[in-house]
Amino acid sequence: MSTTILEMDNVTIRFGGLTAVDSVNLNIQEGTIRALIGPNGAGKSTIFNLITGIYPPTSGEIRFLGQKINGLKPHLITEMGIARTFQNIRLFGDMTVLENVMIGQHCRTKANFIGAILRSPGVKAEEKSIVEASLNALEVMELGHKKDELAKNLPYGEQRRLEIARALATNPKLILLDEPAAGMNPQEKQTLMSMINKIKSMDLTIFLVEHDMKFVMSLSDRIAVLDYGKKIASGTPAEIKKNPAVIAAYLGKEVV
Amino acid sequence: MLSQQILNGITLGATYALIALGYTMVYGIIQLINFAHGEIYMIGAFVGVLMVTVFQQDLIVSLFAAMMTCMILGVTIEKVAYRPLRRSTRLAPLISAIGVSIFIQTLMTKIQGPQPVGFPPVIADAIYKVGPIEITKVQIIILIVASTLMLALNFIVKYVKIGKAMRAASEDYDTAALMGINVNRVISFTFAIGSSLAAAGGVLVGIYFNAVSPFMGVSAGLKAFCAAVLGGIGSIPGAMLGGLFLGVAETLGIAAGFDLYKDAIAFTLLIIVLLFRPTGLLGRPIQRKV
Amino acid sequence: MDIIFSSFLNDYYIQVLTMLGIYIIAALGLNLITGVTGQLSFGHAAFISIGAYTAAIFSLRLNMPFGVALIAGGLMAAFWGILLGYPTLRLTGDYLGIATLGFGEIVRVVFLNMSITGGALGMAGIPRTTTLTIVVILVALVVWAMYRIENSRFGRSLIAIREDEIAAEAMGVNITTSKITAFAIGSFLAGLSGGLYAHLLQYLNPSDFGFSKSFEFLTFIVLGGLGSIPGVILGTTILALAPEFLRFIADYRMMVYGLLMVIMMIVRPRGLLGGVKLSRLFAKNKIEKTDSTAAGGSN
Amino acid sequence: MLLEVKDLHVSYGAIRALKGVSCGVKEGEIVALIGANGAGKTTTLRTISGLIRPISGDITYKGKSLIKMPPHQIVSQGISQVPEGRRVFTRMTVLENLEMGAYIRNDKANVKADIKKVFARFPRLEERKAQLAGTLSGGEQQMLAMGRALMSQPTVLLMDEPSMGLAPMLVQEIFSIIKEINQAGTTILLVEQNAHMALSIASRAYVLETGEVVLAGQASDLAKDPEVQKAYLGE
Amino acid sequence: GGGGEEKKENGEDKTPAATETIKIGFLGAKTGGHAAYGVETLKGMKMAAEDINNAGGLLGKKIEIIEEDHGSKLSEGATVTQKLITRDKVVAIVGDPTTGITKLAAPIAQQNKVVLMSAGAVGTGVVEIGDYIFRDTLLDAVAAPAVTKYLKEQLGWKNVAVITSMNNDYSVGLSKLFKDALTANGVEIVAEQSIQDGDQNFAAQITAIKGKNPDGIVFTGYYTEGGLIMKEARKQGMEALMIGGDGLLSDVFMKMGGESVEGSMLYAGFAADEARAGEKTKKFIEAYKAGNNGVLPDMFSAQGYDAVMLIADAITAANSDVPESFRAELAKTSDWEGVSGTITFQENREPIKSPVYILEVKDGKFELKDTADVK
Ligand SMILES: Nc1ncnc2c1ncn2[C@@H]1O[C@H](COP(=O)(O)OP(=O)(O)OP(=O)(O)O)[C@@H](O)[C@H]1O
Ligand SMILES: Nc1ncnc2c1ncn2[C@@H]1O[C@H](COP(=O)(O)OP(=O)(O)OP(=O)(O)O)[C@@H](O)[C@H]1O
Ligand SMILES: [Mg+2]
Ligand SMILES: [Mg+2]
Repeated sequence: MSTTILEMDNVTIRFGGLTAVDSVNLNIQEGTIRALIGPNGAGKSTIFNLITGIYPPTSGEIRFLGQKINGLKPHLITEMGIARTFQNIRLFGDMTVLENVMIGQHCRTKANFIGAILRSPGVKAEEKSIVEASLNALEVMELGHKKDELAKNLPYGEQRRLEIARALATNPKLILLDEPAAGMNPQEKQTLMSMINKIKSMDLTIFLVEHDMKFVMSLSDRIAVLDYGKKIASGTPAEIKKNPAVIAAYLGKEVV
Repeated sequence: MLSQQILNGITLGATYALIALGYTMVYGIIQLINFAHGEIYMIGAFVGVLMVTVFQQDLIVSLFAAMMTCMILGVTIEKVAYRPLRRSTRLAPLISAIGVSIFIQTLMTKIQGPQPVGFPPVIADAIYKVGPIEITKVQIIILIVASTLMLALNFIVKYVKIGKAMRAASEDYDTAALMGINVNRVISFTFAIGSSLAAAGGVLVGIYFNAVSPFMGVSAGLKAFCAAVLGGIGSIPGAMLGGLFLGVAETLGIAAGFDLYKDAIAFTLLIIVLLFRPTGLLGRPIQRKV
Repeated sequence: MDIIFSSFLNDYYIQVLTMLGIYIIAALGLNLITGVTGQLSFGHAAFISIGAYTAAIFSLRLNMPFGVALIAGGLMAAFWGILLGYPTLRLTGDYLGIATLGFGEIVRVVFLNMSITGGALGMAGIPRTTTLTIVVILVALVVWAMYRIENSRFGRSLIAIREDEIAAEAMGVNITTSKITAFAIGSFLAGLSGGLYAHLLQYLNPSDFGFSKSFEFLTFIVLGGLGSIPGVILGTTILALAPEFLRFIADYRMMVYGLLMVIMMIVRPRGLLGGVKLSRLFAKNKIEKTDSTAAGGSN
Repeated sequence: MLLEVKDLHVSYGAIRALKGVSCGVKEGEIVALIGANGAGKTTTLRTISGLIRPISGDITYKGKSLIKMPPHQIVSQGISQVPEGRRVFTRMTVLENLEMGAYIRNDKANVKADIKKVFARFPRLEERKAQLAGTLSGGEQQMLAMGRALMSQPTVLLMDEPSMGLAPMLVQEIFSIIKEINQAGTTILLVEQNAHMALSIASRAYVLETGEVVLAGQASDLAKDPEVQKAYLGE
Repeated sequence: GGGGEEKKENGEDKTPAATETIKIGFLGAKTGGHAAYGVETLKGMKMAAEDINNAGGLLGKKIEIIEEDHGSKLSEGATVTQKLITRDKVVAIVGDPTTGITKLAAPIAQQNKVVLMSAGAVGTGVVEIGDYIFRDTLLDAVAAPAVTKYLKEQLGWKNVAVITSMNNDYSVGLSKLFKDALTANGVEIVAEQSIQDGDQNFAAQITAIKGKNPDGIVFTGYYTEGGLIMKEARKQGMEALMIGGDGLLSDVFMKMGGESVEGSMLYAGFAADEARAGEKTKKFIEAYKAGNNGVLPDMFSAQGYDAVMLIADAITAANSDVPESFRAELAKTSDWEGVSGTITFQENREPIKSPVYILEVKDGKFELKDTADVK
């Protein structure tokens, strides 16, 4: 029995009169790939925003490795070991690919501006370790050869992969991927899938939102389904595929 | 005395509001703090003086002429100094605007000398007593002209199609164009309206304070801009509210004995308001959706 | 070293160059706040004035040595930078700009009404201890420090904040601390520059530190190229010297200066050296050629 | 050809995005434009709409050149676009976004009726009609972008990846809507990553690679082409 | 490194005698907020130079005015001073019309041993800077007490309102002098208000003063604001008169105030009063009017004129245009007749100008109301 890495306990958020996430309970086991699917506007991205501290929940509790994290600032949550990518790509456009990833190492290092100016041997060593860790993350996502390009000049698919590399550089235990395959062609999706499997094998837990069912079904260990903010189903890919409520609300006649 | 001071404040505030509207409209559409706006207001005031003294015209004609001149001026400035920078960084047109402002101000100093010029009396002095308040004819006219212009503007922006086009263009030029909006025309229109309101403000202020000077745009522009932000920059009712609020607060501040800190009053208020409402009194809160 | 300078420069040039160096220090401070971290500041002159008055009081009223006075000026400016920064740095974009503009005006009015600074009469009799040598050394030091910051963990976090605040925070950057630190360093440099200014001019007056001076510095860095150290130096040099070089056109001087700003901006919308990084120049890499219309990221 | 692109060359600074693209749409057709990331599909559509000026080449609509026309005039000729990345007006409400779509129209009553139709197609939008578009979910924004384009009653509709980010059921829905509006008389030029679906509803298709058309033909033929299958259908 | 304090020898020839003309520098603003004063000062200076040159020049050389604009900026004020001295090699500088920039320029002139004659600075701490520093203005420290006495004894004012322009060092200084004098003479200050140069709206201040009903308003700022303040006062139905310093002395005062400034008083060391002017002054007024569309000169142009003339006379007396020599002659100036009055430099180089003229606005013109002698 593996440990529970993330628990959502009756989490609700309202925007004005709209309940975007409605009393959701969710547990994710360490070392697995968990997918979250559901119709557009179901509240998937909002759940990511809740977990990473962008929104505080209206009620409920979110625990990471047994520790309550709701109410904490995003950077503290990242420091505890949760990293994410964004549905709308949010890279640091005018920084190079390598620099983007180096930001991921920020919370694992500590040199301040005085260190920056004086550059003691300790700081130099730390800087070297940042570069090394970042290059490693880039290698995982097969972007090493692009390290000196400006992020904004990368093609779309590579930008998505860079987002993942950047998240990996924070040395997370749990990584949240919001539609990582959107806008990619079948070939690129294939590569991405193998990369995600590689990440899983690095002892990371993955929480995934994606609309490409082929992608989701072949990657995930378990899937949760959201509709109008409520969790309507949860189970293995095989169970979800057959669940009539899910078919009605989400899958439609396309049976994958 | 208090009600008298409030009236003084409202009159002052109404002129701030007229200038603030131009700031807010231009900001609303191209996110530019149009630093040349204060100079347009100054030019408007001078055109008013010119019309009254040299061409011997009455208030209405002078006001109209000033508004027209500044309309053309504003549109030209946009075309020459801002349009080429429309797709560059946010600060580029700001610097260009500062350049335009320095240019116009020194040009005016050169043409007409650094001395202020008196505004000839176009409205006979008359004082009316309403209860404890004394209101002058000039004040009445300022309040009437300013509120008429503001109502008209509000109507245009709210109910006429171009108002909506302005909002769309302010978000995304390309997509606005894909809706069939002539973005250049909409922006020119915005400058035209904003500049003519500033000109009206210039003439009214000239009459109210009896003087115009090449440097009058600097502090008035700053205050008006402050008013626009106070009200929530981009919001038209906000600019009006901000102008009035600032005018009254400043006047009452002086009356309450904080005259030494008069200029600081406006800004202290502004900072306090921003701390509690980070997008101004009537500004829409920024939505954080990722 | 002053002897060396004065062997080939007359006093006028020394005066102009010393002033230029003082401006560069302040401009580099603003560049860290606005160019690198992306936080609009329209109140830089206020921090310069705080530094100038503090340093002047230290040397004139407290008889402290020049070095102590300079550092005191810098620290006092940094202190106010932090005090202002805490509440206001959560404001975004132009709203932050306006808050700093307001702060600048408030500071000016306060100096105008303070007795220790001589109020509107100004403060005279400050010893002239600023020399070109001192300024040159300080400029070199500041450039060196800025260059090191640019290529550090701290510097990267600032650029990340500029590029995308939400993403930076999600990647573990404590944006409040980083912004405040940048603000404090920027203000410190403004204060330092103010102290030098006071001990060059020997006379201070609050009206000298109005908002137009703040915008002057903003112009220096935008025209030079936001975020680029060589750009900031070049922009400051051109614009600070322009009024002197343009003296030959006498009465049309400021008019031409205004036009120059418009034209330079239109010709080089990203600034003269926009996108040029000192580290890349040193690394002898080719200059990045990116289209000015390209947006950051691709959201 | 109703809309024809001839030997179009476009570049972004030093980057050459289109190197002589020629394609066209006949009246009443659905034509698909497929290709890998960065092939130049979006660039082609944006150039047709007048948002980008080509270096050379011509675009004609009903025999008339569009090259020198500003974008807003091209729209009033009857050519609308669902832009890539949704591009809704984030600070306007859902309803206002739809009204913006009808900006060039002057028939108020019919506009109202058309808004009703859009709501009928996308009930989600009706539920959210007073919400600021910027706070909609990704998929909701995509629906809005689609509805907005329909509001201008275009003769030719250019669509740039309309299915991106949509839930599976909605993807099917979107394609059937595209077919429907085509049958109602609108000519369609469709750019899609989902080549599978695109080829299934299109009559003809072009395959773009690094700024050039490398394949063209009947959609059903291309769907069977092994090269296409391997690269774009993931089979 | 205190190198900045040493006088530098650049290997360049600094003796002015080598030049063909005698150069006098103008330090002032032609643009920016102080432009009005600078431009007038410069006009006066140029007229003086023309008069001297038409009369055959000085020591056989012509006088040349080197004009530089500092745009009302302190930092440029310093560079301009430095430039005039180092590059243009002027023997004397006239300016700045404001006390602030004069205080900034004076140490530079002193260090470089160039005569600096301010044609407008009236604040304290100017001539103390060094023995090359002069000014030809009527000092407020002298005039204010004399005038206070006058308003108490002749006008019978018992309580007054004092208005100060807070960003104007001249006004702040003068207000202090007035307040001291008023208190010393037992006149009550019932209201104190402040404004700023460049303000145009004084409604709040006047409303506040009106409530206190003073016998008169003492305003220590400049003419533009003065005129507008009175306009506002009359608009609000106040009847009190204004009295102020020479900062009010300009046609602009009437242009701004119109009817409202009728009866307002001011003191001055110069009055463009053609009727009573001496021969020299009359000629100056005529010449000025001829060149300026009939507008009357103000104190800045008159003092600018006198400054150049004072320097010229000192050069003639010393028979040398080397500042070291004619500086001493300048310091000896006694009962010198200028267009702006009679000037004597005291031991400490502070000028005594006599008499203090009290002018009054009558029918839109300044008219001499009275004089007060100064010892
Ligand atoms: N800041 C906000 N203000 C108001 N409503 C919001 C806000 N954020 C999200 N919503 C609403 O909450 C709902 C959930 O949005 P969310 O982005 O989580 O959907 P999603 O499941 O990620 O959808 P998609 O698959 O389309 O991305 C949507 O209906 C959206 O309109
Ligand atoms: N604004 C821009 N500046 C510079 N280069 C650009 C710009 N927009 C597109 N490009 C480049 O032009 C080429 C064509 O891009 P385009 O967006 O047309 O491709 P696409 O086929 O639509 O790709 P996708 O499937 O990713 O949407 C690409 O190499 C891209 O990097
Ligand atoms: Mg989502
Ligand atoms: Mg595309």
